[in-house]
Amino acid sequence: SDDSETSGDNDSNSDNDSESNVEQVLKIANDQEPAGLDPHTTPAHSSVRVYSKVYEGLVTFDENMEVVGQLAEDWEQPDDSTYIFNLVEGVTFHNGEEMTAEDVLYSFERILDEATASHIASYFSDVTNIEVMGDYQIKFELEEPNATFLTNLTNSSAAIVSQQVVEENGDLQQVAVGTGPFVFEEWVPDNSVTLSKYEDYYVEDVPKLDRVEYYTMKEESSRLSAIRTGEIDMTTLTAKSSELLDGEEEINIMDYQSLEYSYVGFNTDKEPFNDERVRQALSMATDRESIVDIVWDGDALVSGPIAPAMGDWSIDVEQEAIYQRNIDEAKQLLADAGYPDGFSTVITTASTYADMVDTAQLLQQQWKEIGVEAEIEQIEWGDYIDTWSNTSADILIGRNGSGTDPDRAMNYFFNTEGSANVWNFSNENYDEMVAKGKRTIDQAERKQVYVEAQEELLQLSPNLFLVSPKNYVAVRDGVEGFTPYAHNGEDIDNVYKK
Amino acid sequence: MSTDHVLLKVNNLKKHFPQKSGIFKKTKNYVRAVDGISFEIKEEETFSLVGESGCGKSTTGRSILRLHEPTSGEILYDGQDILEFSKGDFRKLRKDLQMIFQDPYSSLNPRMTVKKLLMEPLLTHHVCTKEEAESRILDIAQKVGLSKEQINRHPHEFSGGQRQRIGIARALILNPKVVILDEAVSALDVSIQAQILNLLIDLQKDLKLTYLFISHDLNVVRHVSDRVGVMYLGQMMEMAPTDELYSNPLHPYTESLLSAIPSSDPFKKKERIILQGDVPDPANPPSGCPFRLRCPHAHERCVVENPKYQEVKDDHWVACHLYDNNE
Amino acid sequence: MTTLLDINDLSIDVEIDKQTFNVVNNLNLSIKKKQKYGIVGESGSGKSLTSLSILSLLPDVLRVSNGNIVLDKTTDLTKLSKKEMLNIRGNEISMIFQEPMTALDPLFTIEHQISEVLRFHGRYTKKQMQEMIIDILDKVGFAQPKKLLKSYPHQLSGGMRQRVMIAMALICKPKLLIADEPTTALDVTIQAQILDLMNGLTEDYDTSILLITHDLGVIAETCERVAVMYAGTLVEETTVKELFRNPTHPYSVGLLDSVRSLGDKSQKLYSIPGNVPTPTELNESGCRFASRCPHVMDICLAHDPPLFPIDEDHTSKCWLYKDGGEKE
Amino acid sequence: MRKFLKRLIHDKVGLIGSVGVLLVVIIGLLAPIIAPFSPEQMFTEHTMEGPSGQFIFGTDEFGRDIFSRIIYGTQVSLQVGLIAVGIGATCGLIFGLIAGYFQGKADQIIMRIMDVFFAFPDILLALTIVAVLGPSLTNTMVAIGIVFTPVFTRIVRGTVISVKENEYITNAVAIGVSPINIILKHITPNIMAPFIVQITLGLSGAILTEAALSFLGLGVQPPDPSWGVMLNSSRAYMEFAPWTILFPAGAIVFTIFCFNLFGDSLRDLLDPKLK
Amino acid sequence: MFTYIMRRILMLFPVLFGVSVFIFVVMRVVPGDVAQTILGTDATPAALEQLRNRFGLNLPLHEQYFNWIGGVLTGDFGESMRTGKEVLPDILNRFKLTFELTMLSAFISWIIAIPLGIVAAMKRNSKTDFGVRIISLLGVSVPNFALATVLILVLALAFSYSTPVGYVGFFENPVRNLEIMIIPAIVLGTSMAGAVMRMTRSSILEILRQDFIRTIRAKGAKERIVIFQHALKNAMIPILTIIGLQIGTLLGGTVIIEQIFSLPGLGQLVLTAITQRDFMVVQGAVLFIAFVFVMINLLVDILYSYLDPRISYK
Ligand SMILES: Nc1ncnc2c1ncn2[C@@H]1O[C@H](COP(=O)(O)OP(=O)(O)OP(=O)(O)O)[C@@H](O)[C@H]1O
Ligand SMILES: Nc1ncnc2c1ncn2[C@@H]1O[C@H](COP(=O)(O)OP(=O)(O)OP(=O)(O)O)[C@@H](O)[C@H]1O
Ligand SMILES: [Mg+2]
Ligand SMILES: [Mg+2]
Repeated sequence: SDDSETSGDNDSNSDNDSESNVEQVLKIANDQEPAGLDPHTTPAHSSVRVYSKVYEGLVTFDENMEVVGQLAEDWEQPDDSTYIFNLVEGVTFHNGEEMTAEDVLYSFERILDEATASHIASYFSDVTNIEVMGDYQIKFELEEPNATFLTNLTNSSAAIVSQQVVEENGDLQQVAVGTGPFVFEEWVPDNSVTLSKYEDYYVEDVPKLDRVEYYTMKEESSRLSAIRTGEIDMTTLTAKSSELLDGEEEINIMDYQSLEYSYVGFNTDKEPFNDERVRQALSMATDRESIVDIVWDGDALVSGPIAPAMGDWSIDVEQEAIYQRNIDEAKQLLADAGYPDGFSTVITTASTYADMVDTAQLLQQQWKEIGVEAEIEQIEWGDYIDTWSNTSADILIGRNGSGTDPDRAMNYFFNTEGSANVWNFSNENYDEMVAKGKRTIDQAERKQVYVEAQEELLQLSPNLFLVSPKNYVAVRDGVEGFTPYAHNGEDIDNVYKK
Repeated sequence: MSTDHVLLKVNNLKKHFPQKSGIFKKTKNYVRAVDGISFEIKEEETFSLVGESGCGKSTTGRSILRLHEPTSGEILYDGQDILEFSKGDFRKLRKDLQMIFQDPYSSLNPRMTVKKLLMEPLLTHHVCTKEEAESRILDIAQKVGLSKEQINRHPHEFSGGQRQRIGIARALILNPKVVILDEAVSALDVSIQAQILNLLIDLQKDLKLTYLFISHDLNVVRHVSDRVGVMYLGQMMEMAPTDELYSNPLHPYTESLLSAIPSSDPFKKKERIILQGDVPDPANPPSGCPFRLRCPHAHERCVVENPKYQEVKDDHWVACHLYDNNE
Repeated sequence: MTTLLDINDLSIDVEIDKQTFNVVNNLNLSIKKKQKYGIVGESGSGKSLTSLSILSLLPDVLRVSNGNIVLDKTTDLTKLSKKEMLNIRGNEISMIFQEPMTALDPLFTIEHQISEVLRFHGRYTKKQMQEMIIDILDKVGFAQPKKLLKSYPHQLSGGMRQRVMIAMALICKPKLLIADEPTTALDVTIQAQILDLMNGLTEDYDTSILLITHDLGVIAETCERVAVMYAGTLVEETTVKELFRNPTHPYSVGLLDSVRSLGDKSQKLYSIPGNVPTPTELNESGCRFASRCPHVMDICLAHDPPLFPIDEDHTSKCWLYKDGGEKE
Repeated sequence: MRKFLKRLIHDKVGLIGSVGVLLVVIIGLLAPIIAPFSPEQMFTEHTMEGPSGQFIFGTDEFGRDIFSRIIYGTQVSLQVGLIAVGIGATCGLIFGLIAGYFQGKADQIIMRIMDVFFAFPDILLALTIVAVLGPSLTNTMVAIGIVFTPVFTRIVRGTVISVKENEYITNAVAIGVSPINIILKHITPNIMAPFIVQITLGLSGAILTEAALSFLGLGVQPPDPSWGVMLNSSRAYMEFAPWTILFPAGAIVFTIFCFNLFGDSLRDLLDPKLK
Repeated sequence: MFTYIMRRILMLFPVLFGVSVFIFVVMRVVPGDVAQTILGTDATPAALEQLRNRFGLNLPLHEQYFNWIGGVLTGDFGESMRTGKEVLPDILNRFKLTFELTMLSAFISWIIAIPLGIVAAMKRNSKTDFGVRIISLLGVSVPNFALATVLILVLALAFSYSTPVGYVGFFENPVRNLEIMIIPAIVLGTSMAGAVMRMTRSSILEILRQDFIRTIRAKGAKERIVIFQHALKNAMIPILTIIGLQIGTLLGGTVIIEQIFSLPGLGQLVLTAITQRDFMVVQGAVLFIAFVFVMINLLVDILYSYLDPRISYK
């Protein structure tokens, strides 16, 4: 079978084996099926991982999470709220057509068009004008200075698409024609997506692979067995499964801290959660370490609203008083708030994710100690999303991506007007802080704003921020050049097989 | 034995079962199970219906009790047409019209004790209080020869003959006037059959019952009945007082029927008329006389014309072209 | 006349819930060539079991516990291997059953079912078989046998099916035809037809008949010799005429009385009191009829009587005839 | 009844089944007495420990005693089974009696509706119902109950039609017993045999369906210790903590096996044709 | 016969109409909003409204229903709200897999179950019979997802084998296709086999008690002929009934197995569509499955009449 061949190759002629001998085909197993391929309307990670290989944006992050150019060679800022991008010349879409400033303009018009119903339209809602200044030059004008603009542009959904392709196909759900290193070949629903090398890619020697095959394998045990037998080369795994593979010689486990964190969200309009003392009490009744140990097998970091993987932006929450488990004080807070005997409530969570269900079960036990009797209600994903957006649950357990700019984590989720503030949370002081953060261009100053905002947020506790897990990728021997980063866990541009 | 009062009169009774087919349940054809028969039964008389399997004897009996709704015709009980009654009203009348069934095994609910089985008719018709019921049950049980201990048992603990006694008790406990016995002894062994027949005859005398006795056993029929009707393919072929019928059968069918009875005497080998062929399907009866396909005397007229059912002698009725001239 | 089949001391036991009961006890009878032999008795007296045991067709729970069944004075049927028995069935001895409605496989054509007998017992070409089948169907009185070949059992009436059964039973010209209540389920006129047919055909084929029935009239019309069975035992054995003229065993007497009294309206019907005991109710020792016998004596309760000869052609299993001959 | 028990005991297979069923029921009833711990109690020092003297079936990822959870799970599973089958059987009985006894229009309407449900694949039907009602112990039971209704209706209707053929029903009509009493006193007791058999088989079906729904995340809600939930949540640990899956799976297989054995031999015993 | 089939097909309509109304109503009652699930947490209300309008979700219910069912009647099952793909081709494509899986499992179950059932019936109450009964009961007692998971693990650890990834259709590459399908089919087949085995055993026993079997024996038939020609053919009718039911149930019941073995079948399609509230796909697929289910019942009925001359449809 396949696997004995590959492993045999590896053992016998390890170093002098040239690349040409090995089929440059990478097989990756994923736990979710892409929901669609339109970068402008499909936020699902399972889709992003595919279309981000096919499409590119104006700018991107480098390894250090610094914004660097991608389709934009460079950019200049005549003033704080104007950006002029100079595009790379000679870039072609996979259909052969050249990519120009007109395409950039079209892409952003499409994003901002209400008819598109793009999920990232709000990222660029403060763009007042876009102007093509030449075939390879384009200008963006903003309402006011916005520190997040460039970061927002790095989002995979801010992809440059071809007007012609959109018009030919109506939408981009089933097709993908971009400027990226890989060409979309085929999507067999619920089974696989195949990409192939774009021979005319404008960066030399990229990509190294001839073909990438993504397989949807929802069952962890199937992925596990497939990576063991060499049916696939790479897959994401849970912490628990990655432990199982530790001993396997031909499999390397790579991990990286994710940008996600788990949280407990409260409907802050509703009793008893409209009293911040209650929320604080619950925070103090929560043993985050044991969540790390039991739910994530020890491989997670206690997190605030900005995940630790965001580096300097995040504060060290471990020392915060409100993160220290203190049953007595929690009880005292409850008593102050008028619940000396605790109360009963319902924790809602999504049945789709085991870690959420597990977290709920732990919290249920932990909160019992301060007299809070919680029932768990698991709902299925479609229902969950609905519950989330309608704030129809009192307590919701979930996971958030803290994004790549602190503005998302702070402003978007908790500003009174924030589009993802489903918690009915409102605090004027806090709103001012995050507004300031968005406007402040100076990095050091901006950081200080967010440190204060985070501390404020922890005190207000509209959510209890729990832990930020690690992500794991299992890779078989022979796959070279793969390094996952928090902001780009699946970069395969430079991957090849040996 | 019988009085002259006509207790039950059946006039031109027809029962056609629709033969439904297909899923739209369109009625394609009718089984003419009973196709226009008339007879009357006098009080305290035993009238028997004989004939081959499928000729419509049971259907006649069941139609009288409205266990099937007849297609047309009249059924007069004591002068009133019972088909005019509403279902609910007729249920009350059922007290007077009872039935004893052929199969002593399947006609008693296996999950009820004898006592419950006997109690049910009393309670249904509210004829007496519970205490009275007890004594009536004991009374009837004793009449049919069941002991006091036995009435707390379930039917499966009894032999066939005993079960038939339970069935009889159940039918008679309401003091009915007319009892329809549909093959009431056919399923029993000869000597048990004799016990039951004796019982039935005794009870008839005691309780002044009127019997409609349905059977294909001509020996038994001869023994119990006052008058006999011979049916063939849903029609009455011949009707006469018992002795007249057995000694002087007029219809060729009756003749062959009687000759086919195995005689229980090896010394008297009688001449037998062996009929050819089988009873036709009542869904597709032959034209003309229903018997013509098997009749040794069939002629052209029989093909085209169904013979009239007429009284050829005193109280001797027959439907056959052979007797057309005997006006 | 030479003997065709000898049943010697046949006993059959049944096992119910791990307990063994005797259902046929020390039965002896012998059928001569070309003879028409009848067995009568009430329901449950063991008639069917006796006939089934001849061809080893007893259901699993039942087995022959004693005695043997000898065909042609040479072959002990109870000792035959399964394979040898297959050769006897349908070939040397064939059998027809009470219920014509259920005795044929509903899924196969009449031709197939009759031709099976030929295929099991000989080598014929298709054409030969078809000819033979048409021939026998013609003999059993079908006007258009060719049309019948492709019909299925459900398209035939009870009488027709029974005739098919007879055709099937006779097609291999067996030495013995066992007919277990062949007409009980049929109407009188059809019964007359079938009995007539059996009588005629077996004569043509030199086949002996073992006719089982509970109807004394049928015996009287068809058979030469008769055995009366009661609760698994043979109680009287003689010629048919002798039985009717001079029944000796109180059970036979009772049986005849109840049949004959049917004719007489003025009198009460005669009936033997009580019921045939079920195998579980049988008392071990003593005469099985004792509980219902009008002449019961002490000895009857204590000891089971043997078959006493009444005269050379007549035996009776009753203590009354301990000394042979006349009733006391 | 005594005879029946005697025969049941004679049938070895049936005996095993009945003893097993009895055992499961007793365990369910006495769960609080038998189980050494509360099913929700977490021994955080003892997560994922193999079977030991203290935790005879080992512990799960939260350090809960698997033995206690299985014992309490018996309660949950039996409850799901009984109530789900109760719903299905009751609806099926009512519909089936009406359809079978009155035939005609009522029959047509009821059976067409049942056809609609029948044409719905079981799991999908349960799935949609749970999706509508939201997953919870009660809703799971309701969903499975609805899924089972057509099967019960069909069985009851079929049996009613064949029981109706019996002369004792005609006998009762001839005596003048009203339709209601005929249904209640004559028909219902006589359709019980296949009905009860279907109930025992339905019980095992319900437990399996619950497990399947749990697999899809829609069954009983944690921390309620249903076997399906336990089985599903521990599939990930099968390799390094096999006890977490082995024992719940064993409990399911054992229970369903016993119910099936029991139902099977009940069917043999209650079917007069097989005597 | 032809008219019978035509009439039966006409009879499909009330049932399918019922199914269509039921699933339509259910999908509207389910909490959860397709627009929200598609756009996720970052969507603006305007975008949501836009999407709802596009799918016609703001129309009155009856209009939505008639638009949909009108399309269905002309063969247009609408488009997936999620992917914009046409629903019917997608269903048909998935159905190929599910149907193949179903038939393969059914086939596996028959070759196990029917011979074993016969043997058990022939040796009633023997050790063999006992063994077969136990095995068949175990077969129905093991949840098939548990069996599947165990099988995957055991194959991977003990035999370094896992089913190949990447589904290919049977006609593209039969060998690879079978390699992919065989393990899931075995899992489903074993769980089906139990019921078929029991049914085979009990109906053969039932048939062997019938009078006509005695007649056949009395003709001198070898046991082989009694069992295989006569008993088995007669027993086929109840066996066929249960097989028909099983195939029908499997068509919608392979969800779990499809998910575990990553097979792009109909079950996965529906499951995903349910969780994503992709109404059009759920409605279309459920209606389609119901249609196939009813057709299979029809097929079974027609097969009856081939097997049994007493059953004739006119
Ligand atoms: N409920 C019914 N539906 C349709 N046809 C029926 C029904 N009951 C009886 N028949 C048909 O009516 C005809 C007469 O039947 P019936 O039972 O009255 O005959 P019978 O003389 O009592 O026969 P048997 O001696 O066999 O009892 C038969 O052809 C029978 O098939
Ligand atoms: N399969 C069986 N299992 C147990 N007992 C049986 C079985 N078959 C017959 N018997 C018993 O054996 C006895 C004789 O039965 P058999 O069938 O020979 O009677 P029969 O004389 O043919 O009666 P019938 O006239 O009713 O056919 C009966 O008491 C019956 O209960
Ligand atoms: Mg009748
Ligand atoms: Mg018999």
